Amino acid sequence: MIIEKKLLKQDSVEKLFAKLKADGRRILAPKAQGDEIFFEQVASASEMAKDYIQTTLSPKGAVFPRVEALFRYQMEGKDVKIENNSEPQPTVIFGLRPCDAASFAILNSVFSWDYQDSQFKSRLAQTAAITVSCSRADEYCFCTSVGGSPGDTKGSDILLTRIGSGDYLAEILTEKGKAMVTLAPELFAEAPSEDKEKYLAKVPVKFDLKKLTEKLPEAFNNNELWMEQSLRCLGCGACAFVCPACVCFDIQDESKRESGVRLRCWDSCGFSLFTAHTSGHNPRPVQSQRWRQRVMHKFSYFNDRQKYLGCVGCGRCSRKCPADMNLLEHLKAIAEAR
Amino acid sequence: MSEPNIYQPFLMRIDKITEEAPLVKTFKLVFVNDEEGKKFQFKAGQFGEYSVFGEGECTLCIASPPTRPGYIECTFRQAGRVTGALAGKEEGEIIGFRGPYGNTFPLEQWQGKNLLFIAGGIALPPLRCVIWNALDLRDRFKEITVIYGARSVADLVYKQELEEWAKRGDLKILTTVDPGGETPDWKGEIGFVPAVLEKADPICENTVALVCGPPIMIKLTLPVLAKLGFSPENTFTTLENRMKCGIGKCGHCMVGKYFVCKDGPVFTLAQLNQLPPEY
Amino acid sequence: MEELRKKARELLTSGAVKVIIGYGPGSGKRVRAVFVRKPEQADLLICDDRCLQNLAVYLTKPEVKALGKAAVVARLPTLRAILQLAAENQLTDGQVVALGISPEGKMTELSQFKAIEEFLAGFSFELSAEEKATLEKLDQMTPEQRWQFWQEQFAKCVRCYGCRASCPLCYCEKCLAECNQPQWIPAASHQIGNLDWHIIRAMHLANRCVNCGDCSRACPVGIPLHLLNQKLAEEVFKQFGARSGMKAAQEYALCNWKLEDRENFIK
Amino acid sequence: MSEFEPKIVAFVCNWCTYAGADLTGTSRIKYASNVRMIRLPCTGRIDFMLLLKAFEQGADGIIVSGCHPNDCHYTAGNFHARRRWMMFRSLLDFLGIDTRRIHFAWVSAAEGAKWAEFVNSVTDQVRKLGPNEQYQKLSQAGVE
Amino acid sequence: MARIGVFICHCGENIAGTVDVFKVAEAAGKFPGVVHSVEYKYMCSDPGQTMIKDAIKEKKLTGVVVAACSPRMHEPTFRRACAEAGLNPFLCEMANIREHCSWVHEKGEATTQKAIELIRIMVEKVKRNKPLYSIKVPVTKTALVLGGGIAGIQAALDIANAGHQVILVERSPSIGGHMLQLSETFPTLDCSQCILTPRMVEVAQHPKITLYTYSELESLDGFIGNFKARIRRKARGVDEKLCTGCGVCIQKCPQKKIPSEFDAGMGKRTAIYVPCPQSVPNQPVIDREHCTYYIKGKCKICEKFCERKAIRLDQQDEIIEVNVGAVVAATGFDILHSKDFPEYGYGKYPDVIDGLQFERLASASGPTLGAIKRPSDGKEPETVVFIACAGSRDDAKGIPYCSKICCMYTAKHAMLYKHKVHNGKAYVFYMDIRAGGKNYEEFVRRAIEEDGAVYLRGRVSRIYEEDGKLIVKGVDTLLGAQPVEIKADMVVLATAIVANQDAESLAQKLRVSYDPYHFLSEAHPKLRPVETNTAGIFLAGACQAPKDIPEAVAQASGAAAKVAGLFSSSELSREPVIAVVNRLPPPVFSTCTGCFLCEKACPYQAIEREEIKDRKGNVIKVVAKVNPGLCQGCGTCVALCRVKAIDLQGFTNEQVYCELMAL
Repeated sequence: MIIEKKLLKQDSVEKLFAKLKADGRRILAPKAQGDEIFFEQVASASEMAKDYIQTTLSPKGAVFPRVEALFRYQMEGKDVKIENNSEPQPTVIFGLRPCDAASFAILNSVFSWDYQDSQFKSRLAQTAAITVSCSRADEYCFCTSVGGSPGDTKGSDILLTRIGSGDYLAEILTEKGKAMVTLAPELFAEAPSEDKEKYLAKVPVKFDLKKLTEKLPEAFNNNELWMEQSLRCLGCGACAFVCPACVCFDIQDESKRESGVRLRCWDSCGFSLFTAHTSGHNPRPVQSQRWRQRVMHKFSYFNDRQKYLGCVGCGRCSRKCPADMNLLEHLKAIAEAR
Repeated sequence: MSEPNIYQPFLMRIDKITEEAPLVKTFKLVFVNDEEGKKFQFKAGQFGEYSVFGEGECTLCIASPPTRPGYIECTFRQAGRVTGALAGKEEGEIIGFRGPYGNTFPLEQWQGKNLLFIAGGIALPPLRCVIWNALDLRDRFKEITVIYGARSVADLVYKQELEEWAKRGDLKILTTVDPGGETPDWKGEIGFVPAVLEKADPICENTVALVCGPPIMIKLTLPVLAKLGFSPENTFTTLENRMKCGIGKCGHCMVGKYFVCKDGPVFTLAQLNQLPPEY
Repeated sequence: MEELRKKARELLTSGAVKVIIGYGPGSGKRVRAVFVRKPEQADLLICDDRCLQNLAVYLTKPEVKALGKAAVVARLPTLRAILQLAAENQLTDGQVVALGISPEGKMTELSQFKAIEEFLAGFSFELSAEEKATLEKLDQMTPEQRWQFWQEQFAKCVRCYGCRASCPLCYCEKCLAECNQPQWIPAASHQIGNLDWHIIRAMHLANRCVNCGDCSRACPVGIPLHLLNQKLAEEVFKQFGARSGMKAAQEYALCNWKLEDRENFIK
Repeated sequence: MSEFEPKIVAFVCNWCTYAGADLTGTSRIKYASNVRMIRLPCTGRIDFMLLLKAFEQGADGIIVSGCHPNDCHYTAGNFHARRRWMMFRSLLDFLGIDTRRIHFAWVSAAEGAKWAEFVNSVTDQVRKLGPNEQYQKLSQAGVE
Repeated sequence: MARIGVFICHCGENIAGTVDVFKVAEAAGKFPGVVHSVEYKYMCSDPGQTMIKDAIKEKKLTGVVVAACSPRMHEPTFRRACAEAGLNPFLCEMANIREHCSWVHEKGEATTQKAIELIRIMVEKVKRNKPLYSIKVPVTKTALVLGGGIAGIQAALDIANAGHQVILVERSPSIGGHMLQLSETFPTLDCSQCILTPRMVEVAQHPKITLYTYSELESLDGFIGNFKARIRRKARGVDEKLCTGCGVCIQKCPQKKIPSEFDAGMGKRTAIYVPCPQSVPNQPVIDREHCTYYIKGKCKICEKFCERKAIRLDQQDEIIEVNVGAVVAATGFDILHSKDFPEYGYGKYPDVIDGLQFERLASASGPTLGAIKRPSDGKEPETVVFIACAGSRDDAKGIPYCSKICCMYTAKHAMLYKHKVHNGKAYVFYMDIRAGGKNYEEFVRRAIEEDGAVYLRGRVSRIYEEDGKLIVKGVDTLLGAQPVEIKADMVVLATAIVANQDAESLAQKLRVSYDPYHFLSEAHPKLRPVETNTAGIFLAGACQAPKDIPEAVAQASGAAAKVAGLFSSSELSREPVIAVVNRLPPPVFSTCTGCFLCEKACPYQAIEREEIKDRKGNVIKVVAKVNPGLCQGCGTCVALCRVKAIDLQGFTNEQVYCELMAL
């Protein structure tokens, strides 16, 4: 559903940033900190990291911050005054990958499947994604196995693909994207008649998704499988926190004397106490069950309930796992099991 | 933001506090904002997120029946950070409440049926809601039987209501305490709930059974019910998984693909048998 | 490496141990922890300079414990971790066989704590020149610069607790971070929460950290957490002459004292 | 313009410093009223986390005081504390936290005058340092 | 359910004069959880306490904060009042707005504000207080008395006569202490030894008293009711069971020129010796430092002559362990030594002596058999100068305090001298005469008026020798600071009373506090003068402060009464401020991870290991457990515990945390 195709000169990015900022938007773009790359607010395009396959953290924090106030309150004598957050600032995420862009729909499916999470929705509504398609991939990437691709347009407002000249082929995909173009029409030139495909990374399909989703419900009871896969799992939350589609959260109060805030914080189903009752009873007492929950949730439950897969194949979880839990490898094993 | 904040609780004033048992209290809560109170509706079996500002939220069922509008009640045992803070609250103080959440007991479908309630310890509150609901609409149901047990006489909750129910002629009530938990003047049964149930031998025809209690009690009661002829479809219970959001988002309460907070907390035994053992 | 595989086969065949915790092939060029339970799988084992993870972390995991007596491929920090765990009552002598790997890659079977102690006695545990230089660089900054440095680092922290999970000495069943009565450490990964968490973790590891560096390697956002632990380890050594994990009956410097301990900071 | 008045939190042991501060009172020796005292049985009980929390609660300065070496009512609590503070201070310093805001002292039950002098000197020093901006800036940072 | 009552005391003007108590009461009434906030003139008074009790009942209070003086002063008072009203006493806390606020700050807004905040802190604490119940511990009904001077003797006899076992430990070979050295005692001039020795014999013969002389306390562990003392019995070299005290060994000992400690150096003794003929026990010890056998490896004359074969030259020190329930420290005093008086030539001129030496000269059993002879040449001194306050009340000597007994004994000395040397001249230099005691002033007047001692008010600046005379230079301030010079034959210094050299190390062994001069500290200067801050350890005599005999005896009897009170029941209630390791339902059992670092840190060895077993008896885990009898509640383990599985009742993590949150 491409509205139009344009050419964005590489040196126009800086100008585009200026226009976006002038429009009152904050720009989040990949910025290097040591060996790691984070989406951070940038003042200039020159601050951006030059070359990367994937950022360390996904851009989900823009719509689902790792710590956000649900509301603030003030005790006045015995009365309580509640104050909701103000409207979030319009934000442009620049330089995210197509897999990341695809994750917004997954997050949205959770936050609006039944009860409508207004805070998430307004953050999402205020966020525009200028995605840059992938020219490189590594062995952890498997977007093509889960319905995505290095040049996929899902979830992006504008998709940029760097072509031979170093300039970007810009696909304006949504009204939001169009609105950004309207801010600086002069920067968007006529698109050349180039096929973006040849500039995209090649990501082979690694497993049969259909087979996997079919086999998973049955695999649930295969304790040995989960145990074998997860013996080395250390039970940290790194995979969940770098994941663009993980949405589990915790609600925490913090207060200082009479005033306080109710916070929503990222949580991970891999933590041993994620399901623990106050009584000490824990429905998922061992790590293999928590690993199973992670896999089942993403590839079976999500599918069933939200009609989305809970994974975009970005590979971050496997790249960052301190114990080298390779999700792709384990999915393959399940999909190919007889 | 155009839509309301689903995490923003109603402000509730603690109207009355009843000490039920050691560390167990019941709060009667009224809406600070009358308008909200008038609009508020719920059904038996539903729960809410109760919050102490500065400490956090905890999940508790609504223990009062929907037939008595204008207030809600919750009964809790002081255990963690939030229930501990709740216990420190005074009449007149304000706490937060979000809800009602979750599914309900299908009371409409139970018209003309016998109701058998089986509860243990601190798990009576969800059933108490249904019991009062049924009593308030007494003519819709046939026989109502309550079997309730606790470790000791002191641990029984709703002591006054138990007496009140015992005095009513329109329901049969059996209260029991574990052997050794009786007091000298204890007039109820002595023994574990499954045994009392078996002895009571309720009829299973046209009867639904509602069971709530500690895991061990449930585990031992279900076979007795089966023996008595209750089908899994007619046996109901509630699950109490750890919850944070209560509205099917945070992921904490998942049992298999189900959210206890959305698809539960009320399940039939038939449904439970289909669930993975993650509760 | 052949030596190691041979020993592993031997141990498994004889039934001396039920599982060898070692390094095996991982994703791409990585290696990962493997749990070899059959003699014929012993060829999976790898031992080269990619093998850095402190495998002692698995010795306190219930699932791994359930596999039976283990032999663990152990570089020096792993050996120290074993002794430190022993000192903290988490391992008993004879419960684990260490397949000690010297920095040159030579393997020695160490089945008693005493043997590990003697083995370790042959090495120096001073920080390398490079490590010292890094610490010094930070020490030479002004406090404001150091504050800036660490605040930038901690701002990245998402509280995945990878540092904790990968640490062989973080074996507490319910970490203080999960205690909420009172909530000493805010659960949220905001600046205060992160600062608290990293200060408290560093304090808890003072004179316990075995300098394996796994916390930093595990950190998905690249915080050099090991520097905090190294700093305190150096301080403990300087002040009290103690190094962690050198003896199975190790004394813990912070539950010990000497009359002449330094107190020039006390009025 | 009124001068900045720092908030000082003092963690003291029950047997020496608390009693010493009582003696300051009985001797009617005046000192700065900025200090709020938290009484604990022994310096050994003073968890380093308490100090962190005090800063988070807006303390501009912290005092930790107990019995002189060998005077501990519980024999060795102050010795344990001394080692703990040594490590804690060095960690805070390494993190760039201003250790000039944390002061340690031994004040015995007989040193009422020393307590007054110590409180005054800490208050003066912290007043010169100004508000604890490091921590003030942290508050709410990272919450969206 | 928090229903806190706040009670603010005016303490007359002590608090209300500086703090706006009305404003404080109003502010406190608004704190969350506070349902009652009042102020009153004197909360500790009967009507004040009644107010608290009434409010507890009427308002159904669940916690009480009394904002008044230091909890060290009145916490027990208010806790008792709460208990009487049916509230667990540990639900009462005090906010110290007097010692820590009104007395130390100027009147003003900031001070009132501080009082409000101090109360808020305690309100937040008390909300988290839990009812606590006293801990019962068994009591070993044996007392350990340290020191066999008059105070120790009195305490031992009183306790023993009350029917309890006593172990009396004396460092020197005989009991009796300094009193045994005295010639006569003021103000009655009765013979010291005559009144003391019967008591000493009574001690030796008492069936309930075990006497260990020539012994010292090595260490003390445990706690009230349950101490374990290790006592070093120094090698006497003599088998006490065999020795009859015949004294042949002493007569035969070739070493005869050793200065006698008992005679304060005025007389000599042998290497095997008893301090004095009245010694109890009357059994000699061998002074190994001076004994020929130990110096040269041969001699053994004593062994040869001892008919009972009681000499044990190879005897070693022996450490015995005893279990006791209470300890009375009656270790006495020392006097300031010669090196401290260069200006008086003390130590340089043999005729400048101290008070104790004069006592020995004057004593009928002393080296001169009671004749006053000066040490240098044995001549009877014609002029004697007595200098009071030699060191006492002298900042330059580091002794600002008054030694209390010198005025009296100096008068006694002057009197004794005049009684023995009728035409002698006695001059007394003094600063003030402090004779506050029954018949004391009269005694001093007698010395001046009847016995003609010349009292000169002023200090002596210097003493030097000239032509065989001691020239005493001083001033008489009553004559307008006129210089005075006296040619004396002997000078007696009333040297200051100081704590024993090892008083500090003793205090550390006993874990009791001590003052800057190393006198042991009482728990309260007025109301608990015989107790120490360490429960079960009591004080008697001059180890606490300079005292005369009747005071020492009185305090000893007081300490004995306290011990007898403690021993009056076989169980003792202790404050429940102790550490506890949490226990939770399965599958957690306890958050303790069993690292046992706490075990090593505990100064009382109160941490034990508990195995948690499943139904089949398999050990699931090993966790820490606190022995409530041993724990003293320091909380070092709590600070050390990483997971906070261990907590200190009364000062729990939650309480302290919430105190901080109230800042």
